[in-house]
Amino acid sequence: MVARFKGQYGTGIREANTYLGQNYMVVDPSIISEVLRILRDREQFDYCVDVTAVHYPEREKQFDVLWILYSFSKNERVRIKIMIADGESVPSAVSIWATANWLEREVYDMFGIRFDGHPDLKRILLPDGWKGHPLRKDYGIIQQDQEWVKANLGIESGQ
Amino acid sequence: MQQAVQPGMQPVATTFFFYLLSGFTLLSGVFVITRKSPVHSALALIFGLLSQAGLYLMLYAPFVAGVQIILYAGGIMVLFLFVIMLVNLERSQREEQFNGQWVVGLLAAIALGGLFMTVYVKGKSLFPYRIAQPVENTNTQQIGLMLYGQYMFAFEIASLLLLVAIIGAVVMAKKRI
Amino acid sequence: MGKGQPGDRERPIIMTDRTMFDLKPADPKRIDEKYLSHLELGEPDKTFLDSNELVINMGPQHPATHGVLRVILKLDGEKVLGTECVIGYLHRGVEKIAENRTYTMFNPYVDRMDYVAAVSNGLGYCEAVEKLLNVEAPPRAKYIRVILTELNRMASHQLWLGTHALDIGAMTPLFYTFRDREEILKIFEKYCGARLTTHAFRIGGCQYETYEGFERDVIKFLDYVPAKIDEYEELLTTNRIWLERTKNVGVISRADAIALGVTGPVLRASGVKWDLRKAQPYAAYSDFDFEIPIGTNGDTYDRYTVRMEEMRQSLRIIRQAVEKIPEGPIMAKVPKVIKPPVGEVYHSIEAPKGELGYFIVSDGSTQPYRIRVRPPSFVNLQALDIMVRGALVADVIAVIGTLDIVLGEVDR
Amino acid sequence: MLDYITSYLSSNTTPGESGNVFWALVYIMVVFGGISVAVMAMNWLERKALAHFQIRLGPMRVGPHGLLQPIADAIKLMTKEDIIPAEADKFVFWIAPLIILCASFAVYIVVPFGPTHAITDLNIGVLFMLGVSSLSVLGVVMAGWASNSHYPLIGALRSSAQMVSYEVAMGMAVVSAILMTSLHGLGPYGVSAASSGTGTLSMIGIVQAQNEQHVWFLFKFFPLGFIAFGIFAIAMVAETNRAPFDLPEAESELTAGFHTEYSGLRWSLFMLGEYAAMIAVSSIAVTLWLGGWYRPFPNSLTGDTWDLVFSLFPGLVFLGLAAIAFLGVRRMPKHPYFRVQTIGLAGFGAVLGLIGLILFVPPVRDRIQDIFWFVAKVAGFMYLYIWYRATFPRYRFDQLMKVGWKVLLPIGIGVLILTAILGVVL
Repeated sequence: MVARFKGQYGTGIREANTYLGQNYMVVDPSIISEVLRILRDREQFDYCVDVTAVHYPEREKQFDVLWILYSFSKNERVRIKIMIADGESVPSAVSIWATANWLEREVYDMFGIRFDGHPDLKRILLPDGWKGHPLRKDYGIIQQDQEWVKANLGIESGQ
Repeated sequence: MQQAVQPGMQPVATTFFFYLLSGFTLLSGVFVITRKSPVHSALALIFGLLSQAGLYLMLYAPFVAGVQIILYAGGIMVLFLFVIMLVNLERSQREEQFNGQWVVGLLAAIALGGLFMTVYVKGKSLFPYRIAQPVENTNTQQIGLMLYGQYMFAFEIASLLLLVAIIGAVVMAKKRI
Repeated sequence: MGKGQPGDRERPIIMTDRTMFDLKPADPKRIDEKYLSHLELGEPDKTFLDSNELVINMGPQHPATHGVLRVILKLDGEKVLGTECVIGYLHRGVEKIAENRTYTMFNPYVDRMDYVAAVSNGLGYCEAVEKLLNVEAPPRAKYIRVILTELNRMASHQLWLGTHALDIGAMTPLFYTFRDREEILKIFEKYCGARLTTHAFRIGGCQYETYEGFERDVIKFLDYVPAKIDEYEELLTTNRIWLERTKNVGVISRADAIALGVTGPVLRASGVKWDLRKAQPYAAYSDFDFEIPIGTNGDTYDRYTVRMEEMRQSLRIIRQAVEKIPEGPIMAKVPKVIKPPVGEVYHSIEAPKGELGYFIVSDGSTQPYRIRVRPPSFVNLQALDIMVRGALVADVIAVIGTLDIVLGEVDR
Repeated sequence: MLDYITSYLSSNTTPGESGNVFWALVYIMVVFGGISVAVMAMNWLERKALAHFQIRLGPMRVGPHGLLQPIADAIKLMTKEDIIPAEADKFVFWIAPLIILCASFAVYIVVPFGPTHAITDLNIGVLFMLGVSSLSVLGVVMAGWASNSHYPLIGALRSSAQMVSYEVAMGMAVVSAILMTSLHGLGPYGVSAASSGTGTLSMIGIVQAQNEQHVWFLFKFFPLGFIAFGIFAIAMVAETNRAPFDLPEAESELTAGFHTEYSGLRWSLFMLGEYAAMIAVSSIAVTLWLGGWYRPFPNSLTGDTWDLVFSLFPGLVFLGLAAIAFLGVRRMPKHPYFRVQTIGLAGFGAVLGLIGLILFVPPVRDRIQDIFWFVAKVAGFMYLYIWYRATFPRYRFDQLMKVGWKVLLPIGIGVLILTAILGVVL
């Protein structure tokens, strides 16, 4: 399957190998939406298990955005990864899998990565007025948005 | 089977009950007009109807009293209350309760008063002399006989009319059923 | 409809127009409208007397939402036009905490997510880390894990049945199911000291050897329960009103189910024959034979029958596991301080609610660099909007019940 | 004055019928007092029976086996603060529970506990009963409206719509029962058949008609009587907002229906009204279909031996209850804490035993027969209510209306027509 993709996109596919028996593919952000669409249609990865992100502050392309896909017919799992810098936006996969709607909203909520084309991109777990994205490495674990807590709950801090 | 009306049946129409019930009816009539909130006047109307049912009982007409309770108090008044509650009546509450034409009101009151006075003064002579003789069998059977006997035709027409009314109501409130 | 103030205040017709606890004098209509603005909801069709379209707030403290879930319903009279779930009231930032705890310290946190099926969470996490360490749990540990996880699935389904029937109005099943669930919790308590958040497994195997009466208790339970399940079925399966309330309510088609990523009994009720225990067997599931029950038209009744059949299948698995449990060590050789090599792994198991996945990225230190938990309830809840469109308010309650969501897992 | 009182004792008609105001008042006191005690007992029975259905014990703490629980509830409700919502309509808020209470108690005027044991024998008995039971809808609507908040209002509108639609179905069933009173299958025109008696609306008349025709209306024209009874049973449950039809109080959607804003004594009036309505409606069912105060098989198992056997029943029932109480005493744990409870239970058992013995005394035994059988049948219905509540889930509102209009009503009309045809043809 990897060979077919390499043939089609050449340099677009950065790296594809398996680690501990789980194959994953690193793709260039520009062609990510077609790759996902092909994966769903031609390769029958019809079930998008998860959309998530990992933050590497020291790298210049800070964020890894991952799609974990699974195909019922081939009983196979694959991970597609792209690397984007802070502030870049990612094409949304909602049109491909409806399940991506809330998953992408959570990634935006936690990392601040914008997904353009998403019908209703706003915070899902944290209250709307909350500032900052907790799962970024620079967001301290005890730091907490004092100002929102003071304004809404009228207390000094959550601790 | 017990007879319809035992001879020993004491007259129910003791004067005390008569004045009590007619007093209630008049009182509730007044309340219906004067109350500010529509629900209160609806309640007064219900109370008035119930006391009227009591009056019917005294005239040996239990069937009419029963029907009065079921139809008027139980059925129609419930619909009144439904309408009053569902339709938002705030604006009407704030309007001036008694509008300008008190002159016409006064004239009507005087005319009605005159009528009452003549009846009161002349007394019996105005009406042909008939006393309410006890009926031979129970009131319900009599009504049943007449309803399905002599007035069969009118009864059918009325039911037809009701049917049309129901269908009209359904069409009016129909969404895309 | 309410009584007008003497002043000229226009009274909006919504449930929470005068919330006493509204800290900010924000206009309640604006908040709810903002949530629903994006949904392209059909305008309520105007009848002769124009119907009043209502926005109801099935608030966080509602008897029928399992935990703190707020559903904003846009109603046309009684029919639901559209819904918007507002979640996050129980968000404790588990993934952020994971980045500041070592692997073994994070283990108890995992039980607190889906507190109803805590044992399965623990199993998923331990197996994911074992995969990272490239370590295999010994066979006896695997068998103990299978027994406890299937018991936990049984308990979770029993709790689901009790509360689901209560929402629809039948009070008696609740007491039957909780009486039987008590037996399972007793076994957990004897084994690992805790009833709900059990923390039964360790990375590399199990902490405790089974107490000497373990097999006897489990077998006594296995003989005792099948008759009880028939009792539940007797009460509900052929109950006219139960059928009326659940037949083709909250229907989700096979294609929608797959597109929405719904998993577990909800997916199987729509006819997809897929169970991780069969598709990608883990922890000794390959040694047992059991069927996967599936439904046909994906309505509440099918989900009910699927889960009831799953309870029976779990009993079959436990019986086989108890008979064939091997002797031997219960803990693999795992270093005191766990420092997995650099790399990332995704491992998922079949939790009672659906596919529960752990994506762990390690940077070689003792603390995980990133742990992402893929919660089945969070994704299943997303399907609520599709299932409830056009239904009535009473059905929203039934559908929330049948999705079997636990808010601890949805909000993490 | 004295002879005015004693004169009634000789005449064998109901006090109301004989115009004897004094005895009518006495009867009213007895019946209403009896009903309130029955409501308290029903409250206890409901909680205990429901609990035992659900394999739990129910109230055990207040008095032996929770026997004093209803009293404790009553005191609690009386002492509770009686809140009236701020913008509620004071007058309507105050009068709503009263209307419901009066409506449900007014039905007892016509309920015949015995040939002469009814407050009065209106010759439009059944009609009066239907009329008064439709009055309680007013109370419900007013309660919902007066508490001036959305959930009670919607609850009130729903429950009144439910009550109105099931009243129609109930009316159909009742009419078919009344038809049976006159149609012996003999006279060509039932109504005017001069032969053995004319159709009657009076409750006592209906029961006597059943006795004369040697058949309970439940079994008359075999399937029809049963179906009519079935429709009435379902409609009566819906009429009192109970069991599968208790949608207005469905906790899962609307908080507690029309009596959400009520509290304290006012709320207990609603409960009293609901239980009284339940007892009233089931006593009507007993009168119309199960042969009022006659003992089972009055005609087939005749002869004095059978009379004797059946007359012993009341005594036996009370002795049985006393035995259960003493069994409870024996099984009470020996711990001193339970001493008071054991003594209480033993006392209660003794009282029951005493009543049982008194009931064996011949003069008392004959007089008590009628009332006992009537009350026993009504108690059977009460148990049915509780059984419904334990097993059935709740209907959704549109299904509820569908059953009311599309199922019960057509069958009701069908039964009515068939009864008429059978009556004339047979």
